[in-house]
Amino acid sequence: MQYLEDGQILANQTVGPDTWRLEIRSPRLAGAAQPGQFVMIAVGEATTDPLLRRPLSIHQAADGVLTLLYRIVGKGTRLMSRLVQGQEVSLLGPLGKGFKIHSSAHHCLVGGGVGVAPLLFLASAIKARLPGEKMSILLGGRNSRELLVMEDLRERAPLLLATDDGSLGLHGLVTDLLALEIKEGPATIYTCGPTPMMQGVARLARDHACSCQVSLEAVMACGMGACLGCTVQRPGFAEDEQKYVHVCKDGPVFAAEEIWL
Amino acid sequence: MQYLEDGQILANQTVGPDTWRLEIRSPRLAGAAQPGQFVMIAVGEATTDPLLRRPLSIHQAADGVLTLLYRIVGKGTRLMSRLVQGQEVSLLGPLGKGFKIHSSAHHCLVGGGVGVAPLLFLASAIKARLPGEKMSILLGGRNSRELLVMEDLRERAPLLLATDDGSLGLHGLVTDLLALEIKEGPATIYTCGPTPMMQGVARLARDHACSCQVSLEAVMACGMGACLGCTVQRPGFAEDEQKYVHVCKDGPVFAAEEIWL
Amino acid sequence: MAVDTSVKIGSWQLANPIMTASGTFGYGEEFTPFVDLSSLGAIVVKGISLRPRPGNPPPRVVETASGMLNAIGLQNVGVERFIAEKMPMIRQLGAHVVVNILGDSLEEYRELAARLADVEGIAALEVNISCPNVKKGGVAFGTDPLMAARVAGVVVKESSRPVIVKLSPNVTDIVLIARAVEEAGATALSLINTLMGMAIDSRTGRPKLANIIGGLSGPAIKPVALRMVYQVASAVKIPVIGMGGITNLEDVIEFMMAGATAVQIGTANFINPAVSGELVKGFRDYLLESGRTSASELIGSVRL
Amino acid sequence: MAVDTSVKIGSWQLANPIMTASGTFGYGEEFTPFVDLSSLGAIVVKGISLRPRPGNPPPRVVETASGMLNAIGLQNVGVERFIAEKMPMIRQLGAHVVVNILGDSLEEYRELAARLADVEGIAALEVNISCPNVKKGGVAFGTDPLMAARVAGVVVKESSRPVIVKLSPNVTDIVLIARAVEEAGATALSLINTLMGMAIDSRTGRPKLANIIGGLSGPAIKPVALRMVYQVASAVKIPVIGMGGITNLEDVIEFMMAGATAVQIGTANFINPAVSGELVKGFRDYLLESGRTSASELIGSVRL
Ligand SMILES: Cc1cc2nc3c(=O)[nH]c(=O)nc-3n(C[C@H](O)[C@H](O)[C@H](O)COP(=O)(O)OP(=O)(O)OC[C@H]3O[C@@H](n4cnc5c(N)ncnc54)[C@H](O)[C@@H]3O)c2cc1C
Ligand SMILES: Cc1cc2nc3c(=O)[nH]c(=O)nc-3n(C[C@H](O)[C@H](O)[C@H](O)COP(=O)(O)OP(=O)(O)OC[C@H]3O[C@@H](n4cnc5c(N)ncnc54)[C@H](O)[C@@H]3O)c2cc1C
Ligand SMILES: Cc1cc2nc3c(=O)[nH]c(=O)nc-3n(C[C@H](O)[C@H](O)[C@H](O)COP(=O)(O)O)c2cc1C
Ligand SMILES: Cc1cc2nc3c(=O)[nH]c(=O)nc-3n(C[C@H](O)[C@H](O)[C@H](O)COP(=O)(O)O)c2cc1C
Ligand code: FES
Ligand code: FES
Repeated sequence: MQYLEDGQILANQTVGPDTWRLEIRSPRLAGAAQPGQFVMIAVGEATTDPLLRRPLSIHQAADGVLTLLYRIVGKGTRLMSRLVQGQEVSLLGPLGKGFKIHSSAHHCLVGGGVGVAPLLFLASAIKARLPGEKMSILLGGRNSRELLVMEDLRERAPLLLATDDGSLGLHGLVTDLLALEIKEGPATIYTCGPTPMMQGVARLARDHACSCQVSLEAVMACGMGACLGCTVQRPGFAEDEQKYVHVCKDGPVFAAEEIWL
Repeated sequence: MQYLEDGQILANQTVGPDTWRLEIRSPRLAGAAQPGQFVMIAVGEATTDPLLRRPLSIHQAADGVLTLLYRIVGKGTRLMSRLVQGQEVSLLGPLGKGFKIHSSAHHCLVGGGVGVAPLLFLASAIKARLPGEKMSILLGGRNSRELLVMEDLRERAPLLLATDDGSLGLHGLVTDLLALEIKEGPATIYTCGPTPMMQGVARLARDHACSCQVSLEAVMACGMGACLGCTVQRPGFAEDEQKYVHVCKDGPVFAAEEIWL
Repeated sequence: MAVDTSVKIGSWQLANPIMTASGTFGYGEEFTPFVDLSSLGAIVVKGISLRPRPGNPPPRVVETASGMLNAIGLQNVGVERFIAEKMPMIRQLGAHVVVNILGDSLEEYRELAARLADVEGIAALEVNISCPNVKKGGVAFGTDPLMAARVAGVVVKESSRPVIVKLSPNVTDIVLIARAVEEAGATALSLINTLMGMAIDSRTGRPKLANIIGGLSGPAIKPVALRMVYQVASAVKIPVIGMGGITNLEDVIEFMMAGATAVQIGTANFINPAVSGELVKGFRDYLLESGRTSASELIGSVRL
Repeated sequence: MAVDTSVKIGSWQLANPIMTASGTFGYGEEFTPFVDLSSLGAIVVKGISLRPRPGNPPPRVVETASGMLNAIGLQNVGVERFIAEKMPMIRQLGAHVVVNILGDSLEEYRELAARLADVEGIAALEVNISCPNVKKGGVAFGTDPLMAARVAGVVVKESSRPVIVKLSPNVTDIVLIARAVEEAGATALSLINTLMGMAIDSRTGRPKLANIIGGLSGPAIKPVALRMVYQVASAVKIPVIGMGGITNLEDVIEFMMAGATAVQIGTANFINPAVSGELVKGFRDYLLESGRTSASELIGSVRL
């Protein structure tokens, strides 16, 4: 079930370079949310510019409170950063298909940049639903400042870090970390971040016969399957009927092999 | 000289039904302002809706502080009412031709509704420049709640009030008050308010051979004579060349006889 | 006090003038959590072609000032799957459905009309002769009075139902096209479709749409749409269905005052998926408060 | 590092591609507190006709979503008073001035061009064949390739200066008009003029403009303008001057990438009277930062 809910803002703070965390009391929406799903948030009130809602992953949903983690990249996210406690904001969601959570010898969550957003909610769910199962969270970024919400994540599972400049953790790519992890044995992989990173992760997964779920992005108008705007091309799938998927409805989480052959 | 100045908001409070007073630190603009002039204020930031600046009379200008008195009638003024202390707002002004102030046996300032806005600044100027000269301020409105900023005005000159429902002052029209005043002797009249009221005032002035200045409104795009949008028709002036005046440049203050024959 | 919100499009009586616009409401089902579809005057489904179409490569949509550009490329499941998979669900939801059709030849329009002729539960056809997103088809028909009339003609001939012809705004004289289509026997006209537009990313130097050119919709185009509805409604005798940037009740009233018998809500569904249902209620309340007894009093009531 | 911000329109070299649009910058003087007019590529003055025009009754302007409608009605002082009263001031301010002319007959265009031919200090003429505000004149010329070409022809014949023909966007195929005007000998094309639009006050039931229909400008129309500039620039050999909703540096870059040799700033002057001067500086800085050595590298550089 989806809801159109006016949430009440509890907090809106910066947690990293141009990155903010927004906490919203939104009981119905938070109650229905699953890890990997997203919301469409209305930015700017009483104006038609910006016009469209903005899609944001659900960073955490608990006790009627929805948390979003967003990076300021343009007009809408900049306006969001001006929201203050007590204000109301219209939310549409929860939307899309989230992560599939099954028992596994090792759950590997791989995040890059602000792509960690959905991983906190996912880690919380795995820990709650499959207590005792092995879980690792692998984070990558250009430098240490780009590694976000590490404390929150560490509470759920051990953290493994990699930075391009070596300022924190492994001096290299998060895929290097992953390679080491899955050498030790089979793992179920969940990833969200820049496309090149996710493609690297998917390749590793395929080579080691690990199941891998990826969380995609596309520019969206409606977020609910009505506009057919949020297409992603499936390379290799020549056939017209299968050429495209729609991120908002078929995803945003896909099995890697559905997208990249 | 006109300025484009980012003013700093000192206060923004409601002072009547849907009516607000906005105080802005804007030294250059406040320093140059004359009674009857107006500013174009930018409403809404980082958005193109609303697009245009909004014209507002200068309610008071002193010590580098500009005061505006505005009524919420639509999108832009609603956004203005959300401005808070410390925020910056872009101002363009001072614009237009204000009131001409000459020595007179009796200065009669006649205001209706939010039309009192420019009269406070005018009363202050008359009091300062022509100390000791007789001045009266006549206010009209539908009811007592529509009579605005009376305390501020009373500090400058005696107040005479009229309400349609008799809830305060004379049970009648402000023009009835004016008729009584000018029966006692010649007066210089300055008026701002609803057009029908100003036309009534102008008629009285003409009949008693009193000079009368009126402050007009028109929908404006630029406020500085560039768009030719703010036309007012001069009834009776058939001749093409004289058919229209432009409120932002020729006015907003006009000699009554320039507009209504 | 009783108030009559209904309007008539030919023989077809709508409970109210609020419809949803093609391509902005899917096939209806996505909106069931937010709107009682049966309460709407009608829903217009995404454009249907004879064969399925995959549509354009991404990116397909981009926001602009108070509007959006789309280059979906008329992706749709094709008429057969529409009839088999979508119509049953639509019937079951009790929606009054208008099927929007498009083709790239007179023949395709004829076949579509014929194929849909005896499908149960369709209230009317809307003929898209104006979609600006696909280079062939669409635009060519909608910008030439003769071709527009011929398309209207073949569909009218094959169809037992009201035929609404949807006009393109990307023309010099929309009244010319409207008159030609009226002569050809159309039951009603709907306008406007999107304005052709483009966006470039100044940082990358690339068009923001893979298709380079797309269709502009939303509040930005409302003044153009209202002008065209006014011009066309003043020039033809058949009903006009107005659309283009409608987001609230004031907009609905303005379009009806300009001469629209009904309106379609498009892009606004993306911003507030409940808006169409809210407008049905808001419209009824407005008629009551404004002391009107029927929706028809509003149509073309602009005071010049 | 040296960077060349200049662009050429025929034989005329502009110091930079930033111009102001006709009717949005008065005759320049109003903006002297905010802009050094001589620093601009050029200013285009309010449209001038043979005889003075009073313009339309009020209201003449109304705001719309991210745009505005205007029905000024081409109010202007007439060519004689323009030459006598305005030109001296413009010369004295050192502005590079383009005189925008309009008429309601070929003869009037010819007379205007002839009258202005030997007036000192005019850089170029811009021929408005597209103003949508006045029922006769303007629109008719701009929407018909033959008439457009004839107007261009007579002005080119009478004028020793570069002749810029300003196109109307209210046409089915703007490329057709552009090609016809190019053939007629125009030095350059400028586009777009305003889109015809309308607004109604739902409370009073009256049009918001006394003229009922007006011209839509501002960010709302930018996607349509950019599309037309792209289409025209790809189809003609003469320079194209782009405008329509330009408010910031990104917009300027997008129009030049789409193929514009220069741009005009219109409605944005109302929002920020200093914007044109700011863009001149911003443009130079942008070229430097983006490692370009000349403005010409930007023209038509969109990557498809
Ligand atoms: C399912 C989904 C989940 C997302 N989750 C998050 C999240 O948890 N945190 C977060 O910070 N961001 C997330 N995004 C991206 C986010 O939606 C965009 O960053 C945001 O919409 C930009 O809005 P804006 O107005 O600030 O930028 P705009 O002014 O709209 O655009 C600025 C730049 O951002 C790009 N952009 C715009 N929309 C998108 C988009 N949908 N996806 C990618 N780039 C875009 C534009 O191309 C442009 O380059 C998600 C996107 C999707 C589709
Ligand atoms: C020279 C001048 C001085 C003014 N001084 C004041 C003042 O001191 N205090 C004050 O409260 N108002 C004043 N006004 C009116 C004020 O400018 C408008 O109320 C305001 O622009 C409305 O903006 P909005 O976005 O809230 O309303 P909009 O959404 O723009 O419009 C809402 C309603 O207000 C009407 N409106 C819009 N603009 C104007 C306008 N310029 N004049 C009259 N009605 C308009 C519209 O027609 C519409 O009916 C002045 C106007 C002028 C021209
Ligand atoms: C994403 C999208 C898809 C559309 N698809 C179609 C379509 O398939 N057929 C059609 O006739 N119109 C289509 N349209 C046009 C709309 O039906 C409508 O005419 C236009 O958007 C103007 O209305 P609006 O401003 O309210 O959106 C589409 C519009 C959008 C935004
Ligand atoms: C108030 C106003 C007056 C205008 N007057 C003229 C004019 O006299 N001649 C002309 O060719 N264009 C005129 N225009 C059109 C502009 O020059 C420009 O083509 C159009 O506004 C689009 O640019 P913009 O969106 O940047 O404003 C006018 C526009 C406005 C807003
Ligand atoms: S965003 Fe509209 S269909 Fe996915
Ligand atoms: S508002 Fe532009 S000329 Fe007066």
